[in-house]
Amino acid sequence: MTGATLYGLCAAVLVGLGLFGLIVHPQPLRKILAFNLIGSGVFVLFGAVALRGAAAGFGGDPVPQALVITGIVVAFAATALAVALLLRLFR
Amino acid sequence: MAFDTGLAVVVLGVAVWTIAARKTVAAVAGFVAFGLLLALVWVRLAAPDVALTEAAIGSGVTGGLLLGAATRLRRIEPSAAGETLGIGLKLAAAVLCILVATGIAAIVLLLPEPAPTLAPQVAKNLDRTGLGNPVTAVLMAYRAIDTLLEVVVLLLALVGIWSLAPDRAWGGFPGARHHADSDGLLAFVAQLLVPIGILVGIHIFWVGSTAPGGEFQGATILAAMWIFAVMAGLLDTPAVNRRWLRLLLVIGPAVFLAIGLAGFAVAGGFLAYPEAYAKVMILTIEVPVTLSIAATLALLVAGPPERPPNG
Amino acid sequence: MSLVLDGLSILAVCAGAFFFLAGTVGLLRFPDPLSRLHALAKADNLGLGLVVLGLLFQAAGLPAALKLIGVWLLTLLAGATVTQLIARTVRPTEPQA
Amino acid sequence: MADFMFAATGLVVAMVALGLVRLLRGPAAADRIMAAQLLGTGGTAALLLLADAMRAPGAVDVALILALLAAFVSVAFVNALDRSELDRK
Repeated sequence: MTGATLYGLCAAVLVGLGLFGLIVHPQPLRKILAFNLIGSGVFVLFGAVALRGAAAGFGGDPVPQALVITGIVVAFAATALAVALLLRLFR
Repeated sequence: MAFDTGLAVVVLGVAVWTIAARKTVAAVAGFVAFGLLLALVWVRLAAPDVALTEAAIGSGVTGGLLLGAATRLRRIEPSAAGETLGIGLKLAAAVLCILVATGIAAIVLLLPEPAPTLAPQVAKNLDRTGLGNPVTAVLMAYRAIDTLLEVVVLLLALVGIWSLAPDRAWGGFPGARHHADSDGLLAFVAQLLVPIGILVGIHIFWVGSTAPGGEFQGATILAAMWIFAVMAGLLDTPAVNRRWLRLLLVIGPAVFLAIGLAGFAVAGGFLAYPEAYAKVMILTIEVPVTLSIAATLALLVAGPPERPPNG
Repeated sequence: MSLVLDGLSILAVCAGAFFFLAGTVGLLRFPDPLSRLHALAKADNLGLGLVVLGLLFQAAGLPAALKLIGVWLLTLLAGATVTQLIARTVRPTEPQA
Repeated sequence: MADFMFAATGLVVAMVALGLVRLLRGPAAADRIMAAQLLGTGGTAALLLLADAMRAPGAVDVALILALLAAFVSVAFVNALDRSELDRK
């Protein structure tokens, strides 16, 4: 098994775990955490795909890597908005 | 390989904790640890740029945001705890999640050989951007429209947060005022670390054209240092109706858009750069964009205005 | 020459790893928060310091070496001051007997 | 040499993972912050070792950021505690 496959499988488990937390947890903040876990799983999956695409002297395919950077920042913006909504809801 | 397996097991263990912990604060602490370990995973995946982003945003700033929220929500924790699912529903959810995970795992195992890749195209055109870091080249040249839209998304999220302000605090100061602590310890820590942090942020931004780094990572560090200074009581958050603040927030996207539109005239397409000036134009975009992203990220963490703008 | 340097690296990194081990054991086994803090400070300063020392023997050039030292100095500064902050949160709940 | 560095990285990560037990169990909030601090330092050391093992100098910058933001997170943690103390009063 290669490193890419290993981390790809790890990503699959992360998505499953996050989804479980999202469904089962009653507290909204825990749902936000779980949702971030799903996001991380998807990003790692992208990372594994990028690693498989290593070529031309690069350690990995830079296009999916750049997409992940965009994704992390947008996920943060969504998290911040969700937290603000949550704090407003329970004030 | 043994190292990777061990790392993956630790990452999954911390992820399980984040879901299973009873206390929310403990779960958030677990999530911060998870982000840190993920940074190691990204280094192993030959993606140091992503590792920087994950360490700065995924672990650092998100951790700060969620820790603050968890402490503020502690009071309502018991009231929300009564609505747990029955055991049957939990089992059904577990089965569903195992199915999803298995599906993704199957896809991972069945990925096509040889792996499709865009790396050779990036390598072939890298010289034309004048940049040495392929990831920055993708973000600023080949997929610049994604980056432009991303900056706009950040701004929209901020508008969304500001719109949650109560009427009396409309346009006012975000968050509570932090005062310097009595013995000045926290203020001292901040005075020591914030200038170093600003230097590190500028360094990470600057090396981004040739080495891992770039405007998002640099901006995140700058934002974190600003939040640091606010927490220590060295600064107050600015009222959100200040004109200079609004200008700072939109200058990045505005310059980005202007240069993008200028691309029609000088290079025959939206966000196209004339070859000889590609690097200069990319830097012209990056500097204001970094400032705008830093301000936006910091205000996203600060939250909606809570104190009225005058007094 | 490089064999000597490698040997020195291995020695220093092993010593550093030992301090991380000691720090972790202390964090897990010591009875009260203040002594746990004491164990932590050892891992912070010596563990990382020795690892950095070991890596210095392998550094590619002066800038790389200076950067490594910079990381260590930053951790020292941050560790020393943040430790004070942590100790302050312990004090009110656990008066010194 | 790379093999040795990998082994050392693995050892440090394992130590940090053990320290996590304290992060998760507490009991005092100070214990959690301490474990977070250990995690920051250990993570920094692991990244430096990994940078050498993989010949990836970029990872040194990741270590630098981690050292900085570990302090930031610890301060945010202490700060959140102080806030909740104030709420209680």
